[in-house]
Amino acid sequence: MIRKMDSSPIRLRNCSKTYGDGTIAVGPVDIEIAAGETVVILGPSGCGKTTTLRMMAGLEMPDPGGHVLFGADDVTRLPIEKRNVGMVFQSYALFPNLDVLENIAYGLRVRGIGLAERSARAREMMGMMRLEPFAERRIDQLSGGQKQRVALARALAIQPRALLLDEALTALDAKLRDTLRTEIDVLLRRLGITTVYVTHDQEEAMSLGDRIIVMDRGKIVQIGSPREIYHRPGCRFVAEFVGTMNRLPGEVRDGQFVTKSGRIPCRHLDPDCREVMFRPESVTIADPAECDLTGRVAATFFLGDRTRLVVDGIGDQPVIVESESAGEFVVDQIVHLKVRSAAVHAF
Amino acid sequence: MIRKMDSSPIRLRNCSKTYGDGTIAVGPVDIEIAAGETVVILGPSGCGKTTTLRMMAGLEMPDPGGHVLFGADDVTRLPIEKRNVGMVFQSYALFPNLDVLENIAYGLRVRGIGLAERSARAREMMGMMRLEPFAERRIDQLSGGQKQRVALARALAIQPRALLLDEALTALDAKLRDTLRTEIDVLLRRLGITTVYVTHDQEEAMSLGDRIIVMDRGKIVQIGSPREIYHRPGCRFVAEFVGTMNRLPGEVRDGQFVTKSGRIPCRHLDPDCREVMFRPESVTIADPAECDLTGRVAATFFLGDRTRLVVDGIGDQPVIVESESAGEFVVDQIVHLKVRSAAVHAF
Amino acid sequence: LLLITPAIVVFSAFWLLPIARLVALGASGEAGIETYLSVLTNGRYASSLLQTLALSGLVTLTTLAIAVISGLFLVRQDFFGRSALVAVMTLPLAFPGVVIGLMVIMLGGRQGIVGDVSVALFGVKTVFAYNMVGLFVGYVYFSIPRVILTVMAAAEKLDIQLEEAARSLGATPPMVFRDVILPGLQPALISSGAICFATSMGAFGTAFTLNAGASVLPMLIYTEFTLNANIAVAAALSVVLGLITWAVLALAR
Amino acid sequence: LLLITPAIVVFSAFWLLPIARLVALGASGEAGIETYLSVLTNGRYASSLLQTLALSGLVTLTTLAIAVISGLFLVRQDFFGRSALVAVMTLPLAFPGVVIGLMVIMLGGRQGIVGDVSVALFGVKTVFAYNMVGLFVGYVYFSIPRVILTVMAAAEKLDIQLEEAARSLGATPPMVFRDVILPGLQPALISSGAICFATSMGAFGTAFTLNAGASVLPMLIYTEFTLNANIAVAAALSVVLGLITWAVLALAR
Repeated sequence: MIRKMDSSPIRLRNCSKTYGDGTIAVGPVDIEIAAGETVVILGPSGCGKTTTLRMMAGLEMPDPGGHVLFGADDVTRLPIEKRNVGMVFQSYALFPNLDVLENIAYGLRVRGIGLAERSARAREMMGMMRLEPFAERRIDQLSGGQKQRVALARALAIQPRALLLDEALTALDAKLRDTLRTEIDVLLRRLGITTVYVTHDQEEAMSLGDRIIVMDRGKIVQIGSPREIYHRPGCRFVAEFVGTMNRLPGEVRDGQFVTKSGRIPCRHLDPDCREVMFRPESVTIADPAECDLTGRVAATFFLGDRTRLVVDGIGDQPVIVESESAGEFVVDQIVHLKVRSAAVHAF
Repeated sequence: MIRKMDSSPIRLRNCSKTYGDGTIAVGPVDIEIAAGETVVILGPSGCGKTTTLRMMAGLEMPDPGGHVLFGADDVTRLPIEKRNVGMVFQSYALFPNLDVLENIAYGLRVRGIGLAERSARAREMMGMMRLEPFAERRIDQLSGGQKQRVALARALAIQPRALLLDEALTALDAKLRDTLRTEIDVLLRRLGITTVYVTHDQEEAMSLGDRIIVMDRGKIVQIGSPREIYHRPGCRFVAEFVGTMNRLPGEVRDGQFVTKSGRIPCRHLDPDCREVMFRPESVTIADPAECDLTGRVAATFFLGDRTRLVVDGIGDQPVIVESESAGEFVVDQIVHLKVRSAAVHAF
Repeated sequence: LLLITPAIVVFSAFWLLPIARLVALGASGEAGIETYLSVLTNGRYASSLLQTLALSGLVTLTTLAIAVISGLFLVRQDFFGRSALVAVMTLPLAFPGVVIGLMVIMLGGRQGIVGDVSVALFGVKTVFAYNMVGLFVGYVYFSIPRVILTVMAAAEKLDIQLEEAARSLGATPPMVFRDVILPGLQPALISSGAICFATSMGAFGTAFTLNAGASVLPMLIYTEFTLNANIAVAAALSVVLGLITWAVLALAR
Repeated sequence: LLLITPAIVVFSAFWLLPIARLVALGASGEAGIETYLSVLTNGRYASSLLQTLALSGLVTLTTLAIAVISGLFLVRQDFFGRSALVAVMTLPLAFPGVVIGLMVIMLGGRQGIVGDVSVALFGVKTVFAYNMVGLFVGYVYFSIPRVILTVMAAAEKLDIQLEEAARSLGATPPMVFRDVILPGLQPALISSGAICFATSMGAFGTAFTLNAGASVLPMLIYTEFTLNANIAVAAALSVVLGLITWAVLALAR
């Protein structure tokens, strides 16, 4: 019973947002989102990602000169109640005085749709979200995951032109978040609805987005697929914000990056480069003969499927290495590391 | 300025806890923790792990017949204020009417230690936890991570015989939790203090514990090192609770486990076995020729350093596979899987 | 706990004794237990009771309406002088009923401001201080500050995201008010409304200063007790007043 | 917002006018502005003011002490009949000041229970209803339910983990009470204490029923206004009473 939804492309053109006290929440941004695409806006708190989403929703008006377009319609001046968008909030924002069914049917009720039809359509949504057993439950009798599904069902029940999610999974615990993420992702793809998802959690962004828009201090710093963002970060901020990055000071000499504890062969570096970055999984434990760097294990963390080593004595900060869980390491052991040179970044 | 602390071994002997209404929170348990050891009690909410910790602390009295021993002292009848244990709570439980320094010095103040000495000792703790710049801050001006460090400093300032942490990192966000976990782990090992850490987060348990005690419904179901727990789960509950597990129904025939979509060669299985379990990383993408199982990709999640595939059409539930991020997969692609047979579990 | 139980018993006794005595007194007159019945059927008593109920109900509704509108406005709008306005609105908190009564006289009494203005404008002197209108004005003036503070506290705790969610689902501002804001304020409105009603039922200072005679119940009780020495009726009236007020407060919880 | 501003101005005028008039009236007597001074220096007025202040302060402290102890006990202990006890403790909420006055008379008046008991035990009749002790008992009886509800609400919100943390650090139960519980209840104690004080300052019904004469301020105001027709003094006393109460309420915030 899942039908494709009619959904709009979304465009922000030259949208900025300055608050009354002069704070610039979002510098002018241009964003194009195709119909049916899932885009994640990722950034630390205060980077303007939520304000950007709220401009799309109609909860914030962009500064003069900015335009919000849903397909061919300029909706800049339209308040949210006329935009027909589905929103899911971090706090779920379910109506505590209504039960599950009434919550899901609320959007149909305010549209003046009769009780019979709106109940039928709400029950259809509940079927899709596996919520049938909870129809008459009060909101405070639901678990976090159930609330999240009700919020999503309520937003989808009005057949919105776009679905906007604001940190929708942040309040859940890790294991549940993982499960729901899979569930939501599969559902949204089947519905083919334009989705904008705001989060500060880079792991979530990686796994949900067709494309990721990384924001920092009110500006867009990179737009790309999860793979691009992860493997080819466009700037230092992205490199450090997404995933774990090791930093190593040193200097370029004879096509090698020379550090105090060894040298990494790297042909592609700028001769003025004073620092390189690389990810924990770009490092392998090597033989003393072919190693680049040598250090001492300060701590080991068994992560189930991997082991994380914290290695001292290489740079100013410990180097984080992740290896398959097979090997056993002990604290104070000397280890030899080899860095995959194609995966070395410098900014 | 870090000195080893004098710390006690802890023993629970035949400790159970029944509440007034007859609910048994903890069935009789026996636990031995060596001096200086870090033990994690892991389990889902309501499994009795917090009650067990509270019996160690002296906040709950075990049922008659139970004994709590700190080294040679039977402290069963001693209230918490006489036990000299350090406790860290999930909510931090910092005194909002005192500043950071006063919070840390509180335990010394109630012991009647003079202002000069207790300030000196509190400042020493603050140095160790890198909290010097915040001495005069009010508690509500601190970030979550700073609060956590103050709570730890306050608990350690009284030089406790043991440190008890109740979901101490749960309230922090993922990235900060990771950092603090490393920091706390390194510190506790240097101090050599007996530490009991309660959590429902298996990843946290894996990375912090010398040993893990897994509890379920008031009982201890397994005690072992993180590696043992992960690689040799003692029962079905542990296998499913710790890490991700795939389940596959089928039956044993000719030393192979036969499922509807293929067969896994496994010599060690009981002939009556009707279901096997294996972890996502025990599966590799294989050539059609040497594959065990064949399925269709339902969803892919790029996790930065890995890719998670959700594969349909193998068992009743989708099979989760994790592979190195190099490969690219698309939805609906047919994949062939090989399962490492030594990593197949059955209960 | 065993030591505390007798303490509680003694304490409760001290607490309940006067009430028990009051109830007993109500049945001690010549008419015995029928005094209670007479209080409800006798024209003078019954009409005072009804008037008090009607007045208190009207005061409560008016106060709630004004408090919701201005409370929401004060919490939601941030303008210059907002906190000054809040201070002004809650100023009558500082005045007891007697003084509120004086103020009503100054406003609507024989030498009152409203009278002066109405003489100047229409040549007719408007005097309302000494009838039910005066009581109504005084009670509302007395009640608004108390209710408005509760409403403002509740309005500050309203979850803005709920309103945004309702709007995203297509609800217009009046629908948002009906479906989200009013249900959100409901507990505060019920509890402060009940207290406002209870206070109005028992307001004595204002009524006395305005010389309201026997028109409201507390005045009637006082009159019966002190001037007519009709202790049984006074007690019976007290019990009835207490029961009604108690019922309203209990219902509100 | 532009439309609302004039509405606010008109409304504030209506709101402030009676108060302004009251202040002006206080300076309108023969002595002019010195009426205010005389109110503070004249023996009769000043002693009434001091007595009212002392009585209200004592009532507030007593009420807070009783409310903290019984509020904590009621919240922390779960025993059979707990909710019944809460209902009993808050029963006086339903009675207005006049009725509380009647109750005090029944308890400590000429035919009161305490008098009867003391005659039986010691042969001496104890009558306290008509002096300051009666007022004190009445006011405390009147205030406790209001304060206890606030204290219970605050006590329910106390973070038990804070107390456990203090104990884990070695604090004995009295230290926990001093360092954790009292600071946690402090905001509720300050605000409900201020309201209790304000209510006691203005309590009229109880005082009138107990025939307290000019011993407390609201009675004095009433007497000056109605019986002595000394409007300027009544107004000046009202303003002073209002100022003190307002200051206490403002400090509490």
